[in-house]
Amino acid sequence: MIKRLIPLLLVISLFFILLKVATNVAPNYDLTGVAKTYAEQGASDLGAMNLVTAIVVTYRGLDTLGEVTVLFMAGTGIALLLRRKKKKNDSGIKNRAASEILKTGSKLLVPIITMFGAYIFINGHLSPGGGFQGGAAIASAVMLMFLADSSFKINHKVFVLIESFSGIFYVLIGVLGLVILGADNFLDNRILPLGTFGTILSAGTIPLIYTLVGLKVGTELASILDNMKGELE
Amino acid sequence: MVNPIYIIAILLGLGFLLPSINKAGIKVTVTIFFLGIIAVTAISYQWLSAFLIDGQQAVQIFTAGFKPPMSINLQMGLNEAVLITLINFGALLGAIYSFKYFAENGIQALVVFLLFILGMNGLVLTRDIFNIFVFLEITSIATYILIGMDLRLKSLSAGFKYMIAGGIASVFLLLGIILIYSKTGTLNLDGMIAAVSAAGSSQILFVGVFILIFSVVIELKVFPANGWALDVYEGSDTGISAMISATSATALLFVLYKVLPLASIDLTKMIVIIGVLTFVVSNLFAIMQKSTNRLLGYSSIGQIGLLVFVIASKDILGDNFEKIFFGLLISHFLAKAGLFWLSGIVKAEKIQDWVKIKKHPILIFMFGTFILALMGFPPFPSLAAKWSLVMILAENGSFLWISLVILASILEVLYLFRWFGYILKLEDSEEKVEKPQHQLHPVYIVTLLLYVAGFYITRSFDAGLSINFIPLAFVGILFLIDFLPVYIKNTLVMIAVSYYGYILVPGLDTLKLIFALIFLVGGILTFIPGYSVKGKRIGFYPVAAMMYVGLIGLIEAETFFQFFFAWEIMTAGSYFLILRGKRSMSHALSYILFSAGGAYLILFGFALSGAETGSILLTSLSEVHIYATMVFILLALGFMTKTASIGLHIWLPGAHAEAESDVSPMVSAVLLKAGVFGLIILFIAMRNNDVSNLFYILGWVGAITALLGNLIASFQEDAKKLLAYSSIAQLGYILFALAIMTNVGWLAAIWYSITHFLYKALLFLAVGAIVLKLKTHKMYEMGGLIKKMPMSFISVLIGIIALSGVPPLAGFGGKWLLYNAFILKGWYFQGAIIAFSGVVAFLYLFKLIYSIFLGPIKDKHRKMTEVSVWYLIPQYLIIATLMVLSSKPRMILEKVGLYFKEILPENTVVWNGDAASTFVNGKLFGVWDPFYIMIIVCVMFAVLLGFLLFASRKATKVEMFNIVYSAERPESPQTAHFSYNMFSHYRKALGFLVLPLVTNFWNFITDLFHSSSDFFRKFYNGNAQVYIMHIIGFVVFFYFILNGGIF
Amino acid sequence: MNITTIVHITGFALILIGFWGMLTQKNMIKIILGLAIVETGVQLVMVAFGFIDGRTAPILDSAVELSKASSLIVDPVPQALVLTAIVIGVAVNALMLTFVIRLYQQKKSLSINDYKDLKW
Amino acid sequence: MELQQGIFILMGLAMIIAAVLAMHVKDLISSIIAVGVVSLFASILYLLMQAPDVAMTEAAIGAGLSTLIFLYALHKTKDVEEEND
Repeated sequence: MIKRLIPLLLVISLFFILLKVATNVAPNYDLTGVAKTYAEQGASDLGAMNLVTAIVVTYRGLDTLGEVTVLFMAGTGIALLLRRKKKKNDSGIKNRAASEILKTGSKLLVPIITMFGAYIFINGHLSPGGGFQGGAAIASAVMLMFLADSSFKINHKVFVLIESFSGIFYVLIGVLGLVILGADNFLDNRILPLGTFGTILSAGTIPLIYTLVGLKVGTELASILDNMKGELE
Repeated sequence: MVNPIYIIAILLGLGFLLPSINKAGIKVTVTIFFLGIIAVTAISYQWLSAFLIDGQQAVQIFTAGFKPPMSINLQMGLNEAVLITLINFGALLGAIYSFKYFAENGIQALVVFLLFILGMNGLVLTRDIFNIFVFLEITSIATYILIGMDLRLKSLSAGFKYMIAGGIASVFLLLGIILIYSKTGTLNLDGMIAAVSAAGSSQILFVGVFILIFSVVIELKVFPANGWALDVYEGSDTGISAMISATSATALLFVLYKVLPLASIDLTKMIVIIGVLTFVVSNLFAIMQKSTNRLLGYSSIGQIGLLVFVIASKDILGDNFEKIFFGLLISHFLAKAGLFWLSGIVKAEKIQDWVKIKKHPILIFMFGTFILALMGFPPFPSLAAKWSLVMILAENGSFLWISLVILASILEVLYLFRWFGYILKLEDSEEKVEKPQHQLHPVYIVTLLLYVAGFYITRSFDAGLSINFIPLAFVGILFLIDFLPVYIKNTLVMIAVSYYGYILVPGLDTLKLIFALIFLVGGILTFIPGYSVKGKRIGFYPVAAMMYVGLIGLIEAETFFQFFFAWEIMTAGSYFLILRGKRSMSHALSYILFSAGGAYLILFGFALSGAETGSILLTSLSEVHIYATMVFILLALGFMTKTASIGLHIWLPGAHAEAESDVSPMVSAVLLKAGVFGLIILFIAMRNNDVSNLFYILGWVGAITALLGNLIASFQEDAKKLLAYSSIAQLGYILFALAIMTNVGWLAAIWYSITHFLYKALLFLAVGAIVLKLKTHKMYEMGGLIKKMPMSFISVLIGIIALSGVPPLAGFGGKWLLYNAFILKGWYFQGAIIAFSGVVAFLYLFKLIYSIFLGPIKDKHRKMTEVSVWYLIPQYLIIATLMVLSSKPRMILEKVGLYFKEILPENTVVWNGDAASTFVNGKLFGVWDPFYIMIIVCVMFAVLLGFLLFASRKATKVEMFNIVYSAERPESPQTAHFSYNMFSHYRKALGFLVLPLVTNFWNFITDLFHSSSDFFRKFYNGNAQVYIMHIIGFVVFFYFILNGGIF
Repeated sequence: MNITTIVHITGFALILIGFWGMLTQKNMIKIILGLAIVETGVQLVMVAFGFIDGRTAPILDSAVELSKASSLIVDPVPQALVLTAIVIGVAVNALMLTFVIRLYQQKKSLSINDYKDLKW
Repeated sequence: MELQQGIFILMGLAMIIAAVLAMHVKDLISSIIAVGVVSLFASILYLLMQAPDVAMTEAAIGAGLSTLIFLYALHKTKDVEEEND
């Protein structure tokens, strides 16, 4: 019982801390601070309809670059920690073959989901969603392939190349801002024309970056899944 | 200037690139990897030099073309430049060191390491709170992977614990960020700080700031929420531990520095407490630690605790903050990285196993450098930093913090020097140390950097009155030429000491001249026996020279800082010197503990004085009034640890007795005078303060020291211990004489200082040489050596005559002056004790000469010959000096008397020819004419000796076998020796006085620390879940304290 | 009760439940699950801080008049932050799980009590 | 307005119950699913709180991928035993 008592005490103490927050929060009625600036200027500054995207990709682009890095590094780390035996034949004999329906269904679905993912990240500046959500959709397409065909293997070389180059291009686009616009313009989306507000080819580099992010996140998540699924060394 | 954004771009770009160019071959990838790190190091260095040399102003770098708060901004100022240069260069060295570890784990390891560097650079540069979160995650995740990637159970479980702790810290951080954002509407740190301080009291902000700061504090691995961190240090590959301890801790400390302005005063105070607590507790727990890497972990956490304390005290430290912070940080950074790397090279799991580097002087040298740098010995940056820290804390009256910092520092000294002792003194191990070059190079570089940084940072603290670094450079050269044979180095050292004396002496006043001569002449005399040593005597000359450099530095010092600097150099040098003895491990440790303790007391005393008068000159001690008593007690205690007054003496006998034969005179005849010198400076400065009661007490302490020292000396069976206790007693006389505070008293003290130097050097040289020859310290294993070693006999004879204070030799003059002094002062009781202890001294002096030289000779010593001529030369030089001084003391004493006349006009000595006289109220009180005494005594001696020889011409020799045991063999052979337990009957009468009360007291203290360390560290029970409890408990506990209750 | 508070309470409850799980469950996977719940709770709280009742998502489509945007939309900043936090959280959890997998491989146990080799 | 609050409270309660279940059921698979459910509800709450971007992310990554990764990990810590005997 004593073993439960300390955790209980700690959780109760935490409860009081959080209670203090809960009882003191007044609901917002207006935008303040930087949010207000974003709401007022975001559209004209960056030409993105989706303000969250504008913030994520441009205003706080450095964060997103970091976020991509985190995911990339987690993928690298997982691959490193779960490195597999090279010799063992991963024929997947043990696994049951998936049902015919699933196979056919996935063959149909995979391209659609992939397309959907691509749609999400290309339209990131116009509608909800973006690189991460689109990437996740692509990864789920890959996941479906795993389910449908247990012997399915992702082509690591291609994946690594996509991952690498989307990342490098992302950094390069950022650096282009420095080169073209000046020292304070890392990741500035305005190195491309902002275009017509509300169209696909608008908001400068945002669609481009989100496409790169989408590809990168998609391949990374897929690799993580693949590594988690694979056999251990 | 290259935009710092490129640091991020280069590291990230290369990180993304490396996996895809796997095909190009390992060489290409590795080249790119290193080029990348070199490039970012170069960029950061370019900024650093711009700030330092070209006076560049701090710049803000915005991203995305918008100004904050809309976008994230980076800041590049001097602090940032220093830190990222340090981090990137450290990471470069770390990459070289860990290269093999990375290579085993493939290209991904290189990628992760690049991103690890990226994370740390980002943490330092960014000025956006959420960006800090992102970079923190990058750094942490990279660290997790680097820890776990070798797949050992240890590293995996350590990594897992780290991840849990990191996970909790990051949810707290997020919560904190959003709470503050909700009230301030910005994520930009500067905007946030401005808004928070403008916002007034808000419950949400209160909780938000608290949680935010505590999440950073948890990441900094403070006590008690740091069990996981210790496991990480222990379980990880050493290369990675080095990076965690050095580079990422640096980045995290700077994060704390950046977010701390958000905190309220109370919260800041709390961080101060947590920092100090961490420093103390980690060092306490470390003293029972045997596992190398865990010990280093404790030490790291302790150091980080100290740095947290410094950061949180920023407002108090004011302008000196940067110097203190960087001084401590750079020392910790370089030394800890070096130690972890060394640990990886040595591959010794337990600290005792480090003995295998015994045969590798370079490794020992580097190890010594690192631990000295950690503890804040000169010439390393930490010394100046700690110094300044204590000075400023004293100004603010934060005495509790000073005491705790000092306590923790002493604990640090305990375990680090004990470790060092193990290396040099434990049984040799058969194991060999492989020395992989690529791993050693980084260690060489950090060693070198420590000295360079030490030079510049110390210089920056001591601007104007610059410390004389030339002698120290000479010590450095001695280390470099240590491969030369002894006679070259010996000659070189003697020339150097003489030359230095030649430069130094002309500018000195009488007092300094006397001590300079003791130190310099003592140096030359005690180096002469060195010629008798064959081979290289690795390590001897640099450390001996170091001690003398310190001693001379004391003479040269004009400010507190210079004095303390020299004092610490002397302490370190003498410690290494003492440690060279065969069985000196524990004695050297207790020596350094007392010395370090004493040094910290001196530091504390100086700090108090500086706090009151605002001056750092040694002479300003005279202006202290409010703190006078405290300052006096602290300084006197500090100096008395060196003079080994009773209660603080237990280090001395072992240290002096177990030292090498020619080291004993160095430490006994010469080194102890440093304490006397300090006391004199203190007494001169504070004579007019209201501390006369304290002088009275010190007089008693001196008298009792004299009595007990002599008594214990009489009961010794070990010849060198006997001399060592005798030194304690003699220093008791000096303390007593000084405390009298009259002109004649001080004459006595100076005279004792000079003559004790001479005869104790003489005796230690003579006895040391015999001990070396006979290979035993025990007097009952000697005897009858008069015929084998007549020259030594004469030395010892003269030595004991001089020491005993019988006419005509110098000791008599000392007694005459001393007796005059205490009688004139009216200290009859103490005087009686002094007089009585003079009588006691005869006991051991008699025993010394009798049991070594007289009586039957031991069978195995029949073929013994005279000791090495290199020991005899200094002895006879000393004898000659003694003779001259004994007959013509006026040469010195008159000048000394005049010099002190201004300071202490009371009871002066008047000289008339060679004769000295004292007066009371104009009436003649006592007269001493050494020259006539000398002549008379010599004549008497010649007559008596002639008569004795004549009378005993028919005496038979007593042989070993003249003693018959009637076929019985004595159980312990020593009982059969005539001088064994010679004074047992006196022991019955006075034995109660020599009960080891003091020893027991100090043993009790030691045990107390050890057992509490062992008991409380069980708190870290290795269970990750318990660590979670610690973390949450830590947060809620401090929250409720800050909040003043639950609601 | 307004919606912000409701979501806050939900979030805080999740945080407490998650911590409770982390403190009491011995299974390492469950501890990670606990952490995931805490993270979800924190993310909920974050988004709720940006929520303004009666306003629309921060997407400036035809439904939102550009000039009055600041009075029509909810705060986009917490949403952007949470977006990042979610991805990072999942990345960390995945990495933690790989540690657990590797630990399990060595000791054949998922109990956190079995990994106490390093201590004191 | 009452209705909206009711929905929020209901969702919140459901999440709390799912979370408690996740921590208290013995079976790890159910536990993982329960956490997935918490995430799923969270994503609905996000949607209701006018945060469609977050909602999508939470649904795809928090609820979907994350759950799957947990399941894979669980799978690994079960059948390794059989493989490496």
